[in-house]
Amino acid sequence: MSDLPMLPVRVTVKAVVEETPSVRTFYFEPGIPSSPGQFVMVWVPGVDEVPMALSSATSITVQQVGDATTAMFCLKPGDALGIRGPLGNGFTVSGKTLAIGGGVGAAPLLHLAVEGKVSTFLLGARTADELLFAPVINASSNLKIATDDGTAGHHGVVTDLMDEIDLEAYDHICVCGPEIMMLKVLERLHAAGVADRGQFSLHRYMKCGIGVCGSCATDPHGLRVCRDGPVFTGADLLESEFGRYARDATGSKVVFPWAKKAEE
Amino acid sequence: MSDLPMLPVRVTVKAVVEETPSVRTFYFEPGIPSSPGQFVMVWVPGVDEVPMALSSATSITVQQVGDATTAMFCLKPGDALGIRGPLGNGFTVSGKTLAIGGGVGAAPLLHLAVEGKVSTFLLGARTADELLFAPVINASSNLKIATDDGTAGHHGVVTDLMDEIDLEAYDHICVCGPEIMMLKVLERLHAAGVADRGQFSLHRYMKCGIGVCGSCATDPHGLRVCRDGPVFTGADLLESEFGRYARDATGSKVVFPWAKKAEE
Amino acid sequence: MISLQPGEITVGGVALHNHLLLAAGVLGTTGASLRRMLRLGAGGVVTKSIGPEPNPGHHGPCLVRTEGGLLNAMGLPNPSKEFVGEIEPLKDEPVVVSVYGKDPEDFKEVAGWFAGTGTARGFELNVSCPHAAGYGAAIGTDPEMVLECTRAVASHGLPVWVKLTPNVTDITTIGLAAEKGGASAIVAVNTVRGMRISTEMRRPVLGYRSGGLSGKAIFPIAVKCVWDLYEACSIPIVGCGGISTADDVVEMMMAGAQAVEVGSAVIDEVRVFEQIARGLYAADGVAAEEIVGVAHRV
Amino acid sequence: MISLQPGEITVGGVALHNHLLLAAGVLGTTGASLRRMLRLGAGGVVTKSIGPEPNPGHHGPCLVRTEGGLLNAMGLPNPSKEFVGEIEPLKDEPVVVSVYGKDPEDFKEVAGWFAGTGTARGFELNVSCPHAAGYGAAIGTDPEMVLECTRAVASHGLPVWVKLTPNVTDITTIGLAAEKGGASAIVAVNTVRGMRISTEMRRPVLGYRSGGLSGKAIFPIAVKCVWDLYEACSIPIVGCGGISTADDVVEMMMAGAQAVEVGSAVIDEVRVFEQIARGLYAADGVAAEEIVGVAHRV
Ligand SMILES: Cc1cc2nc3c(=O)[nH]c(=O)nc-3n(C[C@H](O)[C@H](O)[C@H](O)COP(=O)(O)OP(=O)(O)OC[C@H]3O[C@@H](n4cnc5c(N)ncnc54)[C@H](O)[C@@H]3O)c2cc1C
Ligand SMILES: Cc1cc2nc3c(=O)[nH]c(=O)nc-3n(C[C@H](O)[C@H](O)[C@H](O)COP(=O)(O)OP(=O)(O)OC[C@H]3O[C@@H](n4cnc5c(N)ncnc54)[C@H](O)[C@@H]3O)c2cc1C
Ligand SMILES: Cc1cc2nc3c(=O)[nH]c(=O)nc-3n(C[C@H](O)[C@H](O)[C@H](O)COP(=O)(O)O)c2cc1C
Ligand SMILES: Cc1cc2nc3c(=O)[nH]c(=O)nc-3n(C[C@H](O)[C@H](O)[C@H](O)COP(=O)(O)O)c2cc1C
Ligand code: FES
Ligand code: FES
Repeated sequence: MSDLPMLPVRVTVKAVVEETPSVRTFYFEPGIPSSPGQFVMVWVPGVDEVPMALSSATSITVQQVGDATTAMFCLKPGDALGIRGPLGNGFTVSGKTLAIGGGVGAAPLLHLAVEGKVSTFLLGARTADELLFAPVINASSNLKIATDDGTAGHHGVVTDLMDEIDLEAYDHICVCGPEIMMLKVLERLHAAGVADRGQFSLHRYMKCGIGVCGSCATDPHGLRVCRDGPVFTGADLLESEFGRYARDATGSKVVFPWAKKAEE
Repeated sequence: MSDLPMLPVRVTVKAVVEETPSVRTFYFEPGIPSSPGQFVMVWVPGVDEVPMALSSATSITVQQVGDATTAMFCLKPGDALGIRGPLGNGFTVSGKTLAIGGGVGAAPLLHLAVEGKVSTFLLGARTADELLFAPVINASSNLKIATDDGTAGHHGVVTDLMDEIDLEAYDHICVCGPEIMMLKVLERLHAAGVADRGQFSLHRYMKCGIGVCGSCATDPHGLRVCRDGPVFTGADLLESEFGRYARDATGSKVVFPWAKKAEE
Repeated sequence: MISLQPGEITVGGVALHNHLLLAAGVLGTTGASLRRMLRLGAGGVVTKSIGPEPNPGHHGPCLVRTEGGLLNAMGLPNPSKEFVGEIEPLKDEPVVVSVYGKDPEDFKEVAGWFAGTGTARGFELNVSCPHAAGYGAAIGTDPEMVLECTRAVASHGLPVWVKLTPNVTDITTIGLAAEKGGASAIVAVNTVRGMRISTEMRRPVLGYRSGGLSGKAIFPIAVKCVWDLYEACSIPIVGCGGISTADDVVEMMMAGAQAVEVGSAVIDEVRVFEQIARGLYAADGVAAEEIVGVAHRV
Repeated sequence: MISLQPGEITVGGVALHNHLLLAAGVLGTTGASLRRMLRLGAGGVVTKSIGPEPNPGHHGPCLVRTEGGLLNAMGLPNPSKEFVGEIEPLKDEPVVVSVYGKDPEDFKEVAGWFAGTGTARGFELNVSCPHAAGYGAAIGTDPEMVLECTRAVASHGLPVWVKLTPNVTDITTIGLAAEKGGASAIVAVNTVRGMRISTEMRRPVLGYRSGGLSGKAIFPIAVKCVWDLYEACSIPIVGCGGISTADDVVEMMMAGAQAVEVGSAVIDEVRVFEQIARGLYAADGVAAEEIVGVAHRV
């Protein structure tokens, strides 16, 4: 455990970049030596501590959804955050890698792409304005875009882009995005018989971030997203709770809307 | 502090050797990797814990003087003791070394001699029966003996033997024995201008043995015999409490009988 | 090193696969997590403490590592009654349900959900959590309250373990109250009151400000509590606090514990139960009775 | 890291060279040892606790290292009245004399020896040692007794610091009693009750069986006690327990301490005061007032 963080370390916000109307990247110092896919617990003093992927060793990219993220949106350069990390296992890649990102899920994949480890990157968003990091990703990998409304790239969802891809040609397929999107990707990988090449970065409710409290335990094997993940292989996720339900802060199951019928 | 011992380690008595009517050597296992002059705190369960020099890595040589040592004298092979150690600094020698030992003070010097580090060994006792380790010492160094009653070697005290010795010829002069004897040795070294070559192993009341409680602190510099010693150079001891008084378990000064007049 | 005989045992009325239970609140929020710990060698598991209403717990940070320990203020997050379904698949396993509440009625009600469905082999009363105003230690420092809560839950007819806080002047008064209330065992101890401040942020690091210290740092404190309770009480004691090795288990037993709970040590290794068991059990080991409390008899 | 202004200060009526005192009972049994610690950078020293009669203390083992801490049951060895002569040569130094006894009369008598000779700048009342039957914590768990002992010693007209035990249900009740009795400061905390058993020997490892835990392991416990006392009391607080770095000092101050005592950390390095001071003080540092209790004001 000696490599697990102790008290949060104070970092100073150096720059805030408005990526889209609801997503901002916060650059901070000092950086957190880490590998792509690892995350940190971000302490917003007086508010809460929440998990965030590192979009680089010196940044997190945040979508505003509630209390803590709204408080972060008030941060200016010079303000402080507490960081515990790096945490979790990150992506393990070698050879040829396909990345598939949707929404703010592009953050950990950006980290991977910037390190030159992504051959092809499928990036999705609702609309052109919400596409994250497209220019930067384009500089280091073969970028393909999809938007729901067709304002950029393919008109449709990011999984559509997989039609043009020879999945067999990739050693690793790294995926992060809304759970419904990741579920669709997993279904395609499974159908193509390459679920084991998929590396999916999961979001689950986290409290301790270091594998003790059990908040992030998943069914049916009790694997902890914070410590045994957040990256799991597609094979691990088949026949798991993935795509069906998650848990809230109380530990109660929250069934995803699209899965409601099946669970009843 | 990571090299300081934690809880006592249990050792098993393997053999008990009656060296003299009032001194026994207890051989135990496992041994305590150590250098000559280091000591251990010996826990006699239900009685007390007392400091003892290691007469070898696997033995202590004990004079019966009170509760704990009397309890030790009841120990048989197979019995257990608790050991915290090795503790303290031990002797630091190189080149040519003279050892001067009196009574049970021969114990740490034996450890040194057996390692082949003593050229000349002056050994004293009250009477021939109480000479410790003479055959063993004789095998590894040039042994000279003195007894108060003349039953062996020179008839007189061990310091008399120093008359025949060219102190200047020795790089180190290691001394252990009754404080009165060590005081006489120090006076001679001082007179000869070689007090700094003297290494004296002191006995003082010890409780913690690891430099925290202060029981063994000496005047006037507050040096701790357990941690800064037990071996001090003759130069360190000049103008100290050495040879004048020590302290008991309460921390009260106990003036040595021979020093009583001077202290009043 | 002393070894123990392997095999099933019964402690405080609960049958267990071995002497090592998972402590409450550690990897115990879901049925699957509890099952994982059983598969990884726990002889029994204590669930996250369940209360009368669903509770999201305190704001973060909820848990930080400190020198030789963990400091947490989770704030008793739990899904309340929904948890019954969570552990239904574990009906055949040694599951002790940890319960909390603000008064004897709360305790009785919550325990009743489980007693009624056969999902609990016994209950552990959390009257000792140091970071939940009005709950936990707020109750566990009052002998009369402890007695009443114990009695209320005991009325369900299942074994009741009462888990004590070390944050009292004299833990034996609380242990005796539990005994008088009909407890089958005492669990000692819950976390020790503690706090850390981030000097960089100039504020307490936990969202709740103060919390409870666990892990190796508190092991000597827990041993002393077990020792004192063994001297004062006659019901079995389950030792808890800072245990991470087979030798720690033996030490707790010599202080008077018949079994132990292990929590924070999962941070080093989720397979801690297997690890401990490997060092603790041997076919030619002694019966636990031979060492329980033995340090009192010298 | 925050730095403090160097220089003389006054805390609880006692003038000190800096914010770092040597804690009672650690390298404090002789005048020479106390002087050494002052020379090595202590801003003030607290003596070994002195009682009404010479006391050899408990049988050994008296002190063992444990995970992140020390466990001791010295048993208050001290030479009693003879100690006056011991510290006479330190008359010009910031020496606080620690005193213990079984009742207010004992406390008053012992303090009187020092008050009469000008050898004490102030007194620290040890009503908190956990391993001395009838003394220490036996008194410090009773608010009325603490009040009376404080009042008795305060009658000598010198500052009185009262050192508290963390081994109570609510430390603020004892802090308030000290304040009411006329204390100039509260020292928090003494050691935490603890025990270790040698599994090899099948018996408690300390001669006295149980003892007090100190060192890094108890730092979060001490911070919490200081925090609670700062909320409840108005007299200055001196923090003690597990402090070993400049950052620990700042943390204690943010919890509410105006100065600190350092004990067990001498085991790592007898020059610990110099080490801490090197990290703590800077010419452009802030005044301590700017950080004392600051973590309460967020
Ligand atoms: C490993 C991991 C990596 C993540 N990376 C990113 C990222 O790079 N960018 C990003 O914008 N978001 C990321 N998230 C999601 C992010 O943690 C939540 O959006 C954030 O916690 C919301 O906090 P809030 O207080 O603003 O929302 P709240 O008002 O508290 O709740 C809104 C929703 O956010 C989620 N949430 C709240 N608290 C937590 C928590 N402690 N743990 C997990 N989810 C929580 C829940 O689904 C909740 O319903 C990540 C989550 C995980 C587990
Ligand atoms: C570094 C060191 C090395 C020593 N090496 C040896 C050795 O090799 N062989 C040997 O026989 N003796 C040695 N001694 C002395 C030995 O520690 C005492 O003889 C022993 O402690 C006596 O214990 P007791 O209970 O039998 O005596 P007690 O009845 O307790 O007292 C008798 C006398 O023994 C001394 N003594 C008692 N307890 C202690 C204590 N905790 N620390 C120091 N002195 C104490 C005191 O002078 C006391 O007056 C050494 C002492 C020190 C400090
Ligand atoms: C993250 C965490 C959550 C805990 N939750 C509970 C709880 O819900 N109920 C309870 O009785 N004890 C709870 N505890 C206390 C533990 O069960 C245990 O008593 C304590 O941690 C000491 O044991 P350990 O040192 O082995 O962890 C919790 C401890 C931790 C670290
Ligand atoms: C060996 C030892 C002896 C002690 N003796 C005393 C004492 O005589 N009086 C007292 O008030 N506290 C005594 N204490 C407690 C310390 O003064 C201090 O309160 C405690 O050790 C916590 O601080 P630390 O962690 O910095 O050591 C002693 C502690 C130790 C380790
Ligand atoms: S968040 Fe606590 S175990 Fe994962
Ligand atoms: S015996 Fe404790 S300091 Fe030497």
